Amino acid sequence: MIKVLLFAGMQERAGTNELELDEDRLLISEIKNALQKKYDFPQMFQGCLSAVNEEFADDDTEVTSGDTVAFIPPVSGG
Amino acid sequence: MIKVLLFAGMQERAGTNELELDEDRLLISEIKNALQKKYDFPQMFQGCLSAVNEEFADDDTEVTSGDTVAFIPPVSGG
Amino acid sequence: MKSFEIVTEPILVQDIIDKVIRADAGAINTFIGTVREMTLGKRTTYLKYEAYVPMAEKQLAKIGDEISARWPGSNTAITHRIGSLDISEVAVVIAVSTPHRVESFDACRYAIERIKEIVPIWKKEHWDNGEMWVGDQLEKVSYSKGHPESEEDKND
Amino acid sequence: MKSFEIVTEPILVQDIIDKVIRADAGAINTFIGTVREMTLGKRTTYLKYEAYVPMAEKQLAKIGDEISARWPGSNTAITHRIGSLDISEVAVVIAVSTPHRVESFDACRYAIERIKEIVPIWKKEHWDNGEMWVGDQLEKVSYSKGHPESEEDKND
Repeated sequence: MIKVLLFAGMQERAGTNELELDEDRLLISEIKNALQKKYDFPQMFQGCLSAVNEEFADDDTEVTSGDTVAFIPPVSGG
Repeated sequence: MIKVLLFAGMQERAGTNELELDEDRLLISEIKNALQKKYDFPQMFQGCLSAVNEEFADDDTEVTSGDTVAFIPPVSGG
Repeated sequence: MKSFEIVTEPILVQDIIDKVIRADAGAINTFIGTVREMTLGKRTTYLKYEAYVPMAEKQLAKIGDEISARWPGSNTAITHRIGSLDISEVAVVIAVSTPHRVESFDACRYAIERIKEIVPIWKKEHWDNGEMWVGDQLEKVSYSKGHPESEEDKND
Repeated sequence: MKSFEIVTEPILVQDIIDKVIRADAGAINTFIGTVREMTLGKRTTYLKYEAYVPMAEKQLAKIGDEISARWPGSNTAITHRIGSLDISEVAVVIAVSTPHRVESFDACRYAIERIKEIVPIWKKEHWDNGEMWVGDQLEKVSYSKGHPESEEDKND
């Protein structure tokens, strides 16, 4: 099982802050495609970074069961 | 009477923080010469600024009785 | 006492300063980000900050490491608050101590710029008639002037 | 509440910050000058600051005017302490609030540089075996390394 965290506008759009994908192995890009299809995010992950287990990752990073993926829309702290 | 204020190393050298000159009218340069003769300041007013009534002044500024003259050695606040 | 922290309670500036005071530092620069009322002619009523807390704290610590490498002898502490903040409340406090003054300014400036790049924290502006996640720009109301023109002019 | 002040008691940083917090400011930069222990390899035991108090307060206010003219919408407060200060004690606190962050750094940096140019305050360093008015360089003991080489390396 792969855990996916959503924040800010993406979280509101999806209506949840956490999803569980019942898969053993996925690419970040595959997760993005699945979520885009499901929630129709207005900006299609534009400017959105990805993190795996709290470290930044790329679209072609492979995640496996037990990993936590987070999608990080453009940050605005400070 | 013209009041003269001394600070920091100049004050220690002169052994006083305040002098009174019993004069009606003097140039800053004349006051400097008189004090240099009296106290033999090691740096001869080098880098020292002058103020009259709490405003910076020049060597050729004329001061009159009632004025307060201050000699401002290189500052080191902050 | 954590030097890099996400908190939900009000931040006391002195607490952050105390984390970086050292006998061999002669200078401490502090940046305090507060909630500004007017941004691009719109009156903010309050802000809401959200964070991916464990990763945000790691990223703040990473900024501290970057500063230590770039300005030897410096010490950095950063606390960012999340939740609802009213006008003039403190959102972030950065304190950097260095032996001499010039580096304290440069290092603290570096810290706030990096926070805006790599730390997963998001700000939602609330006005009388709407709200928007800054950066994400999913405005919940139509806004006569269109989207804010420039990132530079945002609430910083 | 004076925004430009010479004091003899310890300075509370928050008091100075409170003087510049405003609803239309999103950024506050604070510079804190503390007493550093080591300067050019000599261990300072304590510092003594002296000021021409009324003129120093006028000059601090003048710096505030210069900043207001140069960075519109900014607010400045400066307090400098005089008397004897121990290691790590706070000698000066500058706080500048501005609408946006970049100006707060620039304006605060300007303030500390101007203090070192035009404000009649003098610092005397005390070591175990001597003392010196910084800037004036009338050292009271012979000092094996000669006079400190550069103003840049002084306690700032």
